[in-house]
Amino acid sequence: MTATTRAKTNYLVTVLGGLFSLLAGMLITLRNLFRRPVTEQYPKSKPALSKNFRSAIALVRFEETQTHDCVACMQCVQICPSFCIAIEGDKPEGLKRKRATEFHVDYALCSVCGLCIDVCPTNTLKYSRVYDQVAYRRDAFVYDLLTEFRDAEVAYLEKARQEAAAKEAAKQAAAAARANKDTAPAAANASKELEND
Amino acid sequence: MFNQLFGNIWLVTLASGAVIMGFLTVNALFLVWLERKLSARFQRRLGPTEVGFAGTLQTLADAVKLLGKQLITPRNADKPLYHLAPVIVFMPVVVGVSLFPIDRQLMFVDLNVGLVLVFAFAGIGFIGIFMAGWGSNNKYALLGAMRAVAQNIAYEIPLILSALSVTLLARSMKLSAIVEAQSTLPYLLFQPLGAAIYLIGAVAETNRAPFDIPEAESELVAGFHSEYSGMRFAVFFLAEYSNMAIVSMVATTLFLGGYHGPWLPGYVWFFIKVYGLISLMMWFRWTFPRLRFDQLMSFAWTVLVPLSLANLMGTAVVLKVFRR
Amino acid sequence: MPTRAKAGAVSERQHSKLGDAPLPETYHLNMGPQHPSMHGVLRLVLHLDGERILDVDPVIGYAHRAHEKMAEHRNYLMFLPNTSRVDYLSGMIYNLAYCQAVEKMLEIEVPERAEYIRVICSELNRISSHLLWFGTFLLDIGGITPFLYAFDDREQILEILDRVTGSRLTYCYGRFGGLTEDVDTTFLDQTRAFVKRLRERLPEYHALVTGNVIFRGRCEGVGVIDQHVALAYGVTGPCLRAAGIAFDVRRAEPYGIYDRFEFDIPTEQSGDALARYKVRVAEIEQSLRIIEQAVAQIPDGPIMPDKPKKRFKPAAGELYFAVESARGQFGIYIVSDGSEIPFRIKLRTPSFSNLAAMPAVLPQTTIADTIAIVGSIDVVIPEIDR
Amino acid sequence: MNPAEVHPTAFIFVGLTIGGALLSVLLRNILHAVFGLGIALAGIAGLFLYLDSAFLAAMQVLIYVGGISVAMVFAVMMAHTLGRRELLVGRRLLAAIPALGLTFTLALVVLSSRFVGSTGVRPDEATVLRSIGKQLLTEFNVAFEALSVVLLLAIIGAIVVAKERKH
Amino acid sequence: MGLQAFLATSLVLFALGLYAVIGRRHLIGILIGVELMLNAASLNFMAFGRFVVSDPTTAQIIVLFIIGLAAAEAAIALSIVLAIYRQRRSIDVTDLEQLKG
Repeated sequence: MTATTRAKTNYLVTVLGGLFSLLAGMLITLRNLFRRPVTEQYPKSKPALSKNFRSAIALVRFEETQTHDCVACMQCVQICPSFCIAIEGDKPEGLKRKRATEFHVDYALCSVCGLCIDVCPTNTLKYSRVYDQVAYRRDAFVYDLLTEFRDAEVAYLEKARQEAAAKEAAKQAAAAARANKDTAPAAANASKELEND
Repeated sequence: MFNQLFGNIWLVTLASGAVIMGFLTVNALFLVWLERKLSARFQRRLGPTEVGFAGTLQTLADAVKLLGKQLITPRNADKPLYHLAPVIVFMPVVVGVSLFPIDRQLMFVDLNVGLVLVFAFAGIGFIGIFMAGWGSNNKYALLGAMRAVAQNIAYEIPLILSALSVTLLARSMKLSAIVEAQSTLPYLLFQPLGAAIYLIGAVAETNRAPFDIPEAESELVAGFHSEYSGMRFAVFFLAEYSNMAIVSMVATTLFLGGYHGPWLPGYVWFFIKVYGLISLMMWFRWTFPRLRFDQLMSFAWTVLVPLSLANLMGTAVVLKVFRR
Repeated sequence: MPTRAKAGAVSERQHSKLGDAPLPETYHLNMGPQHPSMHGVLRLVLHLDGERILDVDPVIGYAHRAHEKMAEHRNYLMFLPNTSRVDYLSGMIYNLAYCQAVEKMLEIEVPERAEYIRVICSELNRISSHLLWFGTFLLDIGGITPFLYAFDDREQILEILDRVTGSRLTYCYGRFGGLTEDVDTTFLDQTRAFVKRLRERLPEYHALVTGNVIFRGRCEGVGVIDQHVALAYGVTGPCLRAAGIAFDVRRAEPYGIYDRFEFDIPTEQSGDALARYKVRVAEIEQSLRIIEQAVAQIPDGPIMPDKPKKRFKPAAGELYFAVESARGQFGIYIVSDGSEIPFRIKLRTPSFSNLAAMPAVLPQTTIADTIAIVGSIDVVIPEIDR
Repeated sequence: MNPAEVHPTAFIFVGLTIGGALLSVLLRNILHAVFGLGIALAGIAGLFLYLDSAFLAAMQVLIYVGGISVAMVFAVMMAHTLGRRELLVGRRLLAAIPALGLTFTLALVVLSSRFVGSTGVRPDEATVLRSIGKQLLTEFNVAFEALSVVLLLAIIGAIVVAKERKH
Repeated sequence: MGLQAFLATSLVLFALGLYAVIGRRHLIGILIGVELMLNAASLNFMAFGRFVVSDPTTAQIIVLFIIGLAAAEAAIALSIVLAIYRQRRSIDVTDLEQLKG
């Protein structure tokens, strides 16, 4: 084969090979033309959020107390890399443990790293399922996490106070019993009944 | 012939001009919708679905939106050129459409040299593109314009050469005569190479992917129409889609037998063929990457021009030998 | 030569009369920071003669967020979410790399199961990064459809990872010593299904893109970063391997449990855009291999040590730890002064060095080539700016 | 219609031609001047239509408007000089005198001449086209071939002259 | 509209072309003038072919030749313009005095 004829065949091979590669590509797109679209029509069909979906944090509502268990230990506030949590806590009247009185999260700042959830000693933090929040103002993303707990919190505190009071009463009764050995069994029973409630 | 046309019925001519404008507008609206739908399906999406049935009115809504947009003129633009450019781009398209035999009796102007005139008017559009690029006083626009002109000069040659081999077969440059000559078999069967060259050249002439380098959005932002907004931009868009229709009409007339076809009326066949070709061009666009400028030029000069010349000469020789 | 001198004089006179800038033959073109194909906010100041590039000046810093400075003002744990935002396309790898660096510093033992999950997630993340690159690269050179196909596949990865980590892009999955969440059998099944699916899709990509004559024309011989240039500029990752140097941190200095898996380091010799493309696509296949092995071998067990360290004061000292990210060698250099807060964290990001090689390869190419070259190098601007 | 007359709408194109020519001669910006020339050439193409030759009109548009004007625009761009300076007054006068003189003289000639219109049956356009083709290859063959040689030489010459010398 | 009108048009065109050729200092401006003059001639030929002779073939062939020659002339002239510009950075005829002698 001479150089010129080889050049000619190479030219033809290039042109025809190129043409073939183009047709192969067109075949692929054609095949996809008849496949089902993969898009989700968002507002019409909402996505199923994954089980671990991370979003703004929320407080867990515990079964037995019907309220959260934030004790305002401030650990999450300290660990938050985005400084988006603001908590105020106070010892409610008649109680020894602190309770959160204000719990604000600025979701606009949050980076959903989950460190606050990791460090929470009472496991009262979880991810919420918010995924489509939009607003014109940034302060719309500042969530007050305690709003939905206000009523339950009052009830819980009332109950806790009673419990504490009863405990206190039982304690005093026990102390009295220790002082007065005769009445001891009755007082011990009374305190046990209270604890079982 | 032209005297009679203008002498007797020049009002009719104006009226048919209006008809053509109307057709082009509807055509562009339809084609934009078609392109969106087709591209979506090629990419396994749905495309527009909201406005009108299956999103058919989406482009109309977009056009209305464009009407309300601010018209921006760059401060240091060459104003006469900048403002004239959309008009110059669009004007030849209107004339171009009038030359095609849509059905046996349906044709606005039937000239003996219709084919030459089609290509002649196609050439004017590039001046408009150039004016747009130069007038915008924007480097991206200017680069786009330079590319457009160089590209169109390069691709016009194989385009015309492949069309010439058809005129050799039909022995006429009258578009109606060319169509009539294909009443039994379309010239596609006699001129497969010519048809292929024409198709490639046509895609390049309309600046469509993979030859869309004058407006390559990943390189030149939007090329020559970077600085146009609102309705001025819409006119460029209209011209682009109308140009697609025109080159498809030429291809239909030259290679696919125009309005000829069984059972259905002629104009239906004509439009089936035209829109089929346009869909093919859209298929190209949504499959291929873009060529580089120098590759584009060397492809024209080293592949298409020699091939089309060989095709033309081969056609002439064969005709000389086999047809007395 | 007297004639030439005279001609020069004419031109001098001409310009003083016209009041023009010096010869308007060449000009500058600002490509970016806002440009359709500059990834992120890269700005290239091109010095052009027509469409030919004479010189290029990459300008960076438009997405600077001071990650390294932030690290000096918070404790080690608080820097975790920053890591995945340095390179948001392979955030998992970065996030885990930081965890591994701190683990190495504190000598924390990571449970077996966590190590395997880390490998699976890192490799999935690498594939998703490469798929996104594949799509955008094709988009840069004009192919729109492959972009959407690649995104369809990438979506599968994001869904798998979202189910476990809860995020789609900026994962904060690693913790010092392990991970936040354990995986379940569904995750393993999904991963297996994905491996199978992508293996079926790759031939389609090859037919649509790799073989395409236009694509090859755009990439072949374009933007050659040869071995010398690559080594001189510290280019790593696929760009280096495309130049024929089989350097991969996973092999060179194995970290985690990468020494347990069989995989090849794909290399090409030509160092052009096509070679980089081929290397990346081959890496997708190798990552699939690794995932397959890891999914088959994954043991049961805990994913965190019994007592995870949350507050600690590492001993004063320094440490460099490198991993292979999707773009190349990602190194973390930590200096501790013995306090809770790192004295300095320096991130050695691959894109920075890879981009630095651009002025060496861009001159004498065209604008269209620039796009192909920048695309093929695969830079992530926030990673450069940090 | 009187065969010796064409429809008055032709004056539109006369206006276009003269207007375009004026623009191309008087505008200072050379690029605008080239576009003026384009208008004038398009106007002439229109006049050709009225003179019963759609073929030449098409050729005019194809070669002049689509080819030569574009090439000129390209040359202007590559040479980068838009001629911002005024024409010298002396030079203008110098130009106007012969131009006006010529116009005047020729106008006299035209007005004083009497042309005899043809009375025979005018061939239709298709026939003319056919005979153009025939005559180009018979009577005018030498000129035709010479023109093709000239064009070829022009192409080669243009390439040689315009080619950038690599230093 | 008759022959005289066409001749007048062509005359004006020719005069404008001449004015440009003499008056312009820009090489491309001069080329524009030449093109105008050539077109004036074409128009004349066409007008005579239409109104005076019975067979317009010859006139049209000559116009074809004019168009062809104009194309060749434009190609050469423009390449010369570019070559001159490359050498001298100017395409103003008054700057080209060195061409003398």
